[in-house]
Amino acid sequence: MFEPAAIALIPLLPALAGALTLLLGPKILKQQSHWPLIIACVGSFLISLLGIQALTSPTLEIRQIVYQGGTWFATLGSNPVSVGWDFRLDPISAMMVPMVLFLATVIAVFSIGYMKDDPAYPRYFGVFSIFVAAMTLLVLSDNIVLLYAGWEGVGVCSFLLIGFWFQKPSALKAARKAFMVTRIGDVGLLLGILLLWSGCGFTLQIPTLIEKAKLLSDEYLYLAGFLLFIGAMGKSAQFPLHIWLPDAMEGPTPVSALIHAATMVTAGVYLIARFLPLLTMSPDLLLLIAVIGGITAILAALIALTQNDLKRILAYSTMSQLGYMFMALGAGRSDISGHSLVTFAMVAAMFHLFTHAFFKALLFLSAGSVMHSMGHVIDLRRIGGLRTVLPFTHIAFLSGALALAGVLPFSGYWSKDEILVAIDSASHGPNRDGVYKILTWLGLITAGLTAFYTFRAYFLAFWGEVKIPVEALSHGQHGHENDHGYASTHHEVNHDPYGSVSDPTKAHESPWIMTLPLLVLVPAALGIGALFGPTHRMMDFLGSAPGFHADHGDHSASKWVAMASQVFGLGGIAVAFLLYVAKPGMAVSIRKMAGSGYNLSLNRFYLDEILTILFVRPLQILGWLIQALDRELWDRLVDAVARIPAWLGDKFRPVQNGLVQFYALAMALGLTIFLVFLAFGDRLFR
Amino acid sequence: MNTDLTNLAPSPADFLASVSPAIPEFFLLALGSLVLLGGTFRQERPLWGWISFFGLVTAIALAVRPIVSVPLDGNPYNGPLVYDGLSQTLRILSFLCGAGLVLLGWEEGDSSHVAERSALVLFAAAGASLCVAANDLATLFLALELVSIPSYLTLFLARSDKNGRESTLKYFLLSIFSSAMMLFGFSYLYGITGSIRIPEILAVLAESSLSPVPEAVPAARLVGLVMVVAGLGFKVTAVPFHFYAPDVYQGTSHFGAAVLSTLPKIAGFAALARLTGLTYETNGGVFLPFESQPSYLFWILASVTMTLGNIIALWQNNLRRLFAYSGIAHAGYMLVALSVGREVGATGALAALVVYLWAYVSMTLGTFAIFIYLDKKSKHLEKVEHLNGLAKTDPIAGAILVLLLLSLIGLPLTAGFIGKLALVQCAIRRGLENAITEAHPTSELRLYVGLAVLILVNAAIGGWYYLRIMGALYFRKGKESPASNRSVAALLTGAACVVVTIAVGVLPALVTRGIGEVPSQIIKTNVLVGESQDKPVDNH
Amino acid sequence: MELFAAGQPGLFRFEYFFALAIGALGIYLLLPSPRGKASVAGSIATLGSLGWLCFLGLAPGGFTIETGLFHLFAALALVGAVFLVTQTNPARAALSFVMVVICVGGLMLLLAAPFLMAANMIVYAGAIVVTFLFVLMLAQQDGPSDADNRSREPGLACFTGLALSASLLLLLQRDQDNADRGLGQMKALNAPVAELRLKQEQTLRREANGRPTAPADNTTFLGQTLYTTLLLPVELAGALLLVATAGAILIAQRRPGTEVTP
Amino acid sequence: MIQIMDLPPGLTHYLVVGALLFVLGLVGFLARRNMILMFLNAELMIQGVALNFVAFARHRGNLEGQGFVLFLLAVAACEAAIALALILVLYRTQHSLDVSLWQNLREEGLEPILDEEPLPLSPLEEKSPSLTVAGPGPAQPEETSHV
Repeated sequence: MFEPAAIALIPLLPALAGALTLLLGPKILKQQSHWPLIIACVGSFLISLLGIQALTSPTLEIRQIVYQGGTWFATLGSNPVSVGWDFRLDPISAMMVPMVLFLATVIAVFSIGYMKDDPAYPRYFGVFSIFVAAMTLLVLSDNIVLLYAGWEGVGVCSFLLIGFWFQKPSALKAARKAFMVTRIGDVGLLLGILLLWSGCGFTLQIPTLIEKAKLLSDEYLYLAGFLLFIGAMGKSAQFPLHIWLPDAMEGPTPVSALIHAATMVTAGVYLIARFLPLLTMSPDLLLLIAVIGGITAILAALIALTQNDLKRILAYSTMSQLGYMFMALGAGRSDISGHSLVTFAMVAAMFHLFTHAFFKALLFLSAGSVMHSMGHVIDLRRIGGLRTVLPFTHIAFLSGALALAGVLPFSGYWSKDEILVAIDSASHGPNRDGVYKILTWLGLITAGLTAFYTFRAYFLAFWGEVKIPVEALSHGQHGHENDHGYASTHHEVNHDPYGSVSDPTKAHESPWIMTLPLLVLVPAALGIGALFGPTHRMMDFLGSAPGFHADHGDHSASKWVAMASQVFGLGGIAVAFLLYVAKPGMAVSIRKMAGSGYNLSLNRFYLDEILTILFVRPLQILGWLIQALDRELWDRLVDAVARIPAWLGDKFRPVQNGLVQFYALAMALGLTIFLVFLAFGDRLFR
Repeated sequence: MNTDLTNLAPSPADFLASVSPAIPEFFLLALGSLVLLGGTFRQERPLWGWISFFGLVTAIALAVRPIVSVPLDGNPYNGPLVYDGLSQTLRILSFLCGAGLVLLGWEEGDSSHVAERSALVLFAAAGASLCVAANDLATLFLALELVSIPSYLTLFLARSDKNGRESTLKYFLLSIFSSAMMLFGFSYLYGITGSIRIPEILAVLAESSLSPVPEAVPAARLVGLVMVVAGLGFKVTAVPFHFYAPDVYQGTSHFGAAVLSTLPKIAGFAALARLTGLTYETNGGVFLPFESQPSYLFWILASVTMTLGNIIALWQNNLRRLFAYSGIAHAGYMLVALSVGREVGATGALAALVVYLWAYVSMTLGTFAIFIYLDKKSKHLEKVEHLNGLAKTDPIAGAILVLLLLSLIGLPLTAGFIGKLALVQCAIRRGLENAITEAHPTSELRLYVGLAVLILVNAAIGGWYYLRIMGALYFRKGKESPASNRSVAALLTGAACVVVTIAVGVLPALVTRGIGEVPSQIIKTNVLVGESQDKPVDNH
Repeated sequence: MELFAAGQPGLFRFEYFFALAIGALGIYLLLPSPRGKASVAGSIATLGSLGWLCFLGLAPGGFTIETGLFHLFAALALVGAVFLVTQTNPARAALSFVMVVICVGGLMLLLAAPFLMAANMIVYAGAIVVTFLFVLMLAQQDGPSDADNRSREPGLACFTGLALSASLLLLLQRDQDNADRGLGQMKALNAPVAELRLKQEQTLRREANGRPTAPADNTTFLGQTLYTTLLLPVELAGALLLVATAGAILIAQRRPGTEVTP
Repeated sequence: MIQIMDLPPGLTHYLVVGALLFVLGLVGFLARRNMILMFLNAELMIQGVALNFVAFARHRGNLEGQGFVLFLLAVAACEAAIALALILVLYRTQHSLDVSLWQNLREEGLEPILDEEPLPLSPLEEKSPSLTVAGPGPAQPEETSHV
């Protein structure tokens, strides 16, 4: 029998591990600081598996296990509010938690190798543990205030980890930017929470809230839901609030893998999915969510086309995929027959979240492995042909890329397919189906672009002639971070950008402690989609969440999009292959592949030219343009808005001129104004 | 109406019952006098420091577990002091704060005035604590002065250079100016209601505001209200009565700033809470001390104060000046509680105020404690840059400071978060409650939901400059200075403040216990208004 | 009680505002300024405004001794206050403060508070002002200094004063009007001496054997209040005096090595 | 005895005098630059308050207001003692009672506020009534605010 109190242990164990590591780390644990984290993660992981087992037991009537662990705080008064340490395990959280813990464990193991010799080793693992605690708290909490606590907690840990190499000014700037931008979202979230709370009879339990929210007026619901969505936008880097995510890549790569790909950024999706039954009551809001998701998906994909920084490509791809998930969530309305798509949309989004977490973590870790071996160089112009140098990493990256591109039997295909089906089904809804139609096509185009830029990165890094940057050799394989490592990463521009050698014998594959996690993730990234998707296991499991119902509705009318996405995806891969593999050694490689007497070389030549002129060049120009707009205009605009308070403050400073009597005058004037306002305000202002 | 003189004054038994819980304060006053006297004979750091510290510890113990308790027959609000939940929690806060300040004053400055410094903290802590419990205007006034006068002296002792003098002068002059304003307000409050006892004043005002004739409400009450708010606004640094704070903090030492930013604010907010009637459920449970104008006044004060404090803080480079503005911004948040108080029910707003006050005091005191500790180490800590690389050179102090900054930003599991959450929640509740009950809901709804948004926006702006400090802790290498004479006491105070911050953040019920509970049944105020007085008395 | 007797109730009578405005202008002119102060014009304006206010305050009910004394003390107090505000020579200003204190004492006497009159005069005129005169003697042996010939923002200060006094008077007038119409609490304020006082007088003015006590009942009552209702504040005032004394000594001590050269 | 209160100097008369004293003190506090005069002006404000209290006490027929005035006196004495000592110390530092000399603490980057307008050259100020033996002091331009 599963004791409900054990749920509370899931966040508690990593929290304790974090406290332990931070306290004892610098003096006692030192380079062994990873142990508490790993033990805690494994422990929590096992508990969560037990929880799932209990959750799926047939004796359970409602698929949820709730644990109420006492009051956190309570206020008094006419409408008392009491916030408790309430945890709930239901299918949605039961899917998220083991995923988070599994990835955290794998990434922690990877970090042992990656962060080796870092002077702040204990701090890294301490904050990492706290992050895991906060993330699981976020997912498991039963009331929205606790959820918010977890939400802010992951934000802080993200801040600390992005700025982990604080000696780099760019890292510090990125950390601050991430914190401030997501905080804008947090303001929205908190307000939304409070509005919901006060509108729904002052309850904080999420299911009760959703239940009671049905009585709210449309405007109220729209406002509250919109504020929640702003919170999700900030955390999940959706269109207007996305500017922090690319910069967040300043942090150590395992951090990017865990936080900025697999877990924290998906918190927004999780939040919206949780509240989806509530949000479906406002179709306008759903449309907004879908549109924002669509815009983000295509924008990020376009920008990713032009990037040369491997990690940034992955970051933009994360943004794009998150946009996908929001698109799916936005499709949770009724279709033409009045059949509600809520469950279908939620499952599609969460399923993609699930598969994406695995393959994106794998991609990031592979990128980390590349960086590790290449002396922290990830500029695609300076590396190349690594498939022989880093064989394991190559396999890992290829698996991740296949999954991300959505090639048929692999994970990404199944979940992306569901999303596209969901959107297309929504486009047969009662109204506004035009928008959803456009979104379906946006999704398809994005799928093609995704495949293209993923494989562009893959081909550039692993194919072609062998290029190894000098840093990889001068620093050797290990110890690149002993006391200086930060400099090598952020002053890349100071080196000759194309400075590289082509002696593959000098570079080595990463140590086993890093490749092992990669290889563990490979089957997960490739097969997990097929395991859950076509078998409807995901639908059965998630659909049984309270507030949802398993939906095996017939969506065969939308099956065409699955084929279409396959076409787009494979097309993207093919173009990337042609452009980045075939072209350089065109004659040799193509002939080798074709093998026949067919005059491929000429033919290929035309194809290449046509593709370049018709698609690739315009797309790349578009990508550059969007990126320029994004970085130069939007970024600056945000900066300018951020500068308004300071500007205002400067205007008020001269009053503080140092003269006592001036201060007294201001006091007396203030007093008089208040008096006049109170005494005659009703006559003056009405 | 009372015609009996003896009825006006509490009976001796009630008087004793009302005053007997104040034994800790009397003890502190006596101890303060002793230390002051003893300081003329010996000036030894450990001696007077320990005596004062243990005096405060004893006071806390006495406050938590009173040794004398005189049973109260009559009205608990009849005596000069009232000991309800609010007094209890805030007096413990004052004493704790005083204990921290004694530890900080321990090694601050030259050794020749250590006894005086400790004694002044004792007096000020007792004053703040009495202020929290004061039930009549005279006691309140004297208790406030008991905070102010030691503050002048502390400022004077804190630094003897030109800037120190200037800050003493500024604080002194503006303080007497503001207290003159406050007294003018007191005189009107007394005059309108005929009593200096706060519950009676409120009861009369409440009753008159229920009058069907709008003219029947004396207009002069507004003079009383505005003047009192102006005078107390000075103590709590509400804009536009805040101007002294940045200059004075900058000119004095870290210790002086720590004293100024804590005890007067506790006293000021407690006095405001009492005078606006947050603590008294008068009129048979109907909570109606004033009409809506005061809450709009506080609305304006709160919004202007928090915004101005935050936006000017963005420009500050001097640490104490920065924290002066930060204190102004936090005062703005706390004023929100006073603005929403009337509608939300006293206890909700009051609890929010108390939690935030605890949070604010522990965060600020802790921050200054770390500054004192570092100052002691490197002898030079004025600018934000001087904190550079602290995380590396002194990880413990750095960690404490980071935690305090997180609380100042208002992140969950810290007291700063709970306080802000409670305030925002109160504001929203007020807006919505009126939206349901009032005929013209929109303006109220907009006003108070707007206020909630403003708090959150301000918290975001505030995050910016706290993050700047956090950046300084990590950014670049600081100059490693030889650790000369570390002040362990200051470091311990900082750590204790972190503990309090987190304890309040995790279990705010610790400090809100008993708030809003009236010591006895509903109070029947012996009000001096009513028909009997409206009738002209024509005996002759 | 008819300070605002004439005119419509509830309306601000502009005479008062004009009188105050002229007074503010007068004080502005009288305040020290580098251009020299317009003493004659300022004095005329201030006195005129004062006279106007007194005239407006005169009741139609006729002139009694008390009215005369009230107007005398009030006018002298205000003149003294104006002197304090505008005198260039600080010593003279301090002396005019003594005049204010004495006149306020007179008003207190009219309000049946003889003990406070004495206390007020002793504390202010006898202690505070005299010690400050000493400081002035020590500090400014050469007479008024440069700073005394300048004022800080006189215009804004006078404007603030005008606005504040106008709104205070306006509010008082509003209450008075309402009271005259029989509305509101201020009626209670203007009520004749309350029953309580009668009772006090009846019970306390005689000894046990029925003989009247000494005429200083005000002091008796005050003492009784101080030792019943206000006992705690009295104790606190004691503590405060101790702190202040110690503090003054602390400040005045010349500490070695702390003097800063300007 | 009681009738007297029905005659003209009613409560409002006293309140007006109190308010005017208060406002005059406030104006003086704002305008005068001599620290001692500022303090005395603050005391003038308190005199207005005291008058209010006594007037209200009279009309309310209870003595709490009068008691309050006693505390006002006590606190005024405390503050006077401190003001005295403080002003002396400050005078020793700057050799002037001008409060505007103390404006060193202000927002960074702001210029100090100096007296630009020169004083008239003929200091025909009469000597103080009884305090000084020396003649009138010459104008001392070097004493203007030069922070």
